[in-house]
Amino acid sequence: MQQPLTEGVYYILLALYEPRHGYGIMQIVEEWSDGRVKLGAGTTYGALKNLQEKKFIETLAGEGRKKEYVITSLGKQIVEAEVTRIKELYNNGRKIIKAEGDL
Amino acid sequence: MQQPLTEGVYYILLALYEPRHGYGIMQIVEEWSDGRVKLGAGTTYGALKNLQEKKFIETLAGEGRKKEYVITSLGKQIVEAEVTRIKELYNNGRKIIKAEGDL
Amino acid sequence: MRKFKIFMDDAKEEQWINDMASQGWHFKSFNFPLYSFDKGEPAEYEYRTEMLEGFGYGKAANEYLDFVQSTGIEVVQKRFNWVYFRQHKSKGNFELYSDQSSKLSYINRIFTIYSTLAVLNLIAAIINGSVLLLDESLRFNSFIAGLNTGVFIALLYPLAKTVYRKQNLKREIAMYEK
Amino acid sequence: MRKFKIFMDDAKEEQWINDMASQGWHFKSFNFPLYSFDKGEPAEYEYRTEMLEGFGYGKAANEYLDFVQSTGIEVVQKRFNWVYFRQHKSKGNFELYSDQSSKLSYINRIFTIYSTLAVLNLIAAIINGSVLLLDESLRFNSFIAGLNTGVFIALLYPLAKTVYRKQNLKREIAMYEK
Repeated sequence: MQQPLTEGVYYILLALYEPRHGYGIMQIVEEWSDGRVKLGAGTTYGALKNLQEKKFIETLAGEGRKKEYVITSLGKQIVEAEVTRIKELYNNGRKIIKAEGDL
Repeated sequence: MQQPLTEGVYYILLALYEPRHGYGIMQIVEEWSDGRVKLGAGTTYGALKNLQEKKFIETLAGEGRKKEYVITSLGKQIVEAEVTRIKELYNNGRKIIKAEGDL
Repeated sequence: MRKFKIFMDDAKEEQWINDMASQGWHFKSFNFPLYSFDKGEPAEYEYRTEMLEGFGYGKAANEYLDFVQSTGIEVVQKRFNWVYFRQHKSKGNFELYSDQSSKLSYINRIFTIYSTLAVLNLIAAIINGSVLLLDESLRFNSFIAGLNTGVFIALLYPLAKTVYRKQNLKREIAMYEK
Repeated sequence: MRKFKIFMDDAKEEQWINDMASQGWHFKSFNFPLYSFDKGEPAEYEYRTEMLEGFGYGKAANEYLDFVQSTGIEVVQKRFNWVYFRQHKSKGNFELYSDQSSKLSYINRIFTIYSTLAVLNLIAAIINGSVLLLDESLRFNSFIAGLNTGVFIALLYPLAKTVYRKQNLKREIAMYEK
């Protein structure tokens, strides 16, 4: 059973469909969300650690500040299942709100 | 700034666009999510308490087991902002996954 | 049927009651230290135990139990703040808490109770033990110090299990929403 | 400029450093009990303090600090496991932890340290105090018992504040995902 991902983890995984370093992830997520999601450095660091442990992402060559991360195929499966879940939430929400608007 | 709602709280709020009692909420959420989201009785009870405190829902006449809940206009604002947020997540996810599929 | 059994770990007690149920022995009541069972169909019910908030009495506890029962769950026995629930298997999988954050807040409730008891016993053991260091004739303090130490040590096991469950859940919660 | 100041509460210290910064005094270092500031533009920087895991040394701590610095945050001072960070205001709002669950795990880290210190001091105070009850000539124990009791009482304040922050966050986390 797919568990809902937090918003931060979801966006970090999406960002890593291309290899990026930590700061690059924080910047692209802020851009994609139009400034809404500003990941903290501590939060991003902790999430990257967790995602590596779960083998959803892996590191490419590079040391320290230049370390780059990329999503694994297991990570991609998780993201795809999550998009399906989000679609379900979106469709149900739109349906109910729209029905309300018609009254 | 809108904070992401948990899946359970989101579905409980959607369910209360019509007045329902506790068990009615649990049943409709299971139906809408095609059996994926089965809310526990303890979880539902705790969420209803919290949502009442925040004034996102209110109780209608009725005592004990027959107590019915319904969403407030504040609750509706929260749900609408949440649907907007979920749409952003969905669109970004679909875009990235699709780009990947084209490779 | 009656069985003599003492559990230090609430998760193990729940597991054992469900194992008995899968063999057709349905939990009826627990009166320390005896568990009573009724004979029935194997695997007919799923059981869950819960520690209620506070002492398990008052309006809040009644309201909660009423709510749980309104969803088709039976209260088999309630002793102070300790409740045995069951639900017929035909109604599907039975969990009181379906997401990580409500599971965590429930485990925190158990943790608070165990750790308060442990700290109180440790303090009592130290006071009685320290007094003994200087005057060995105090037999009564010796007995109490031993008793407190024993209870403290006995509590370390459920406490360690609870901490372990907390840590696991927290690791999950950092990544998953529920 | 130097200022003499002692804080019992990490949130208040951070607030005070940011208040000084908004008046153009930028925190440079803290060497117990003196804070040093440089004169600069008012409200140029935002400051954050953090308690690192463990003792603040070793590979994990260095890796973390390196990561934080790679995002454009400066380490102003590091003393054991206590770090002062700052970021230029032109880079926008500065938070190390942006969601509720990572904020909670950080607060739990602080709570563990404060509560361990408090329990150790309480136990030491009780042992020394109990010994005193039976033999009042033990001056040294009397001093130590007093010292432990003082430290224990002093720790109750940050501990209570930490518990309060934990409770607030947990209430939020039950409803909001982050």
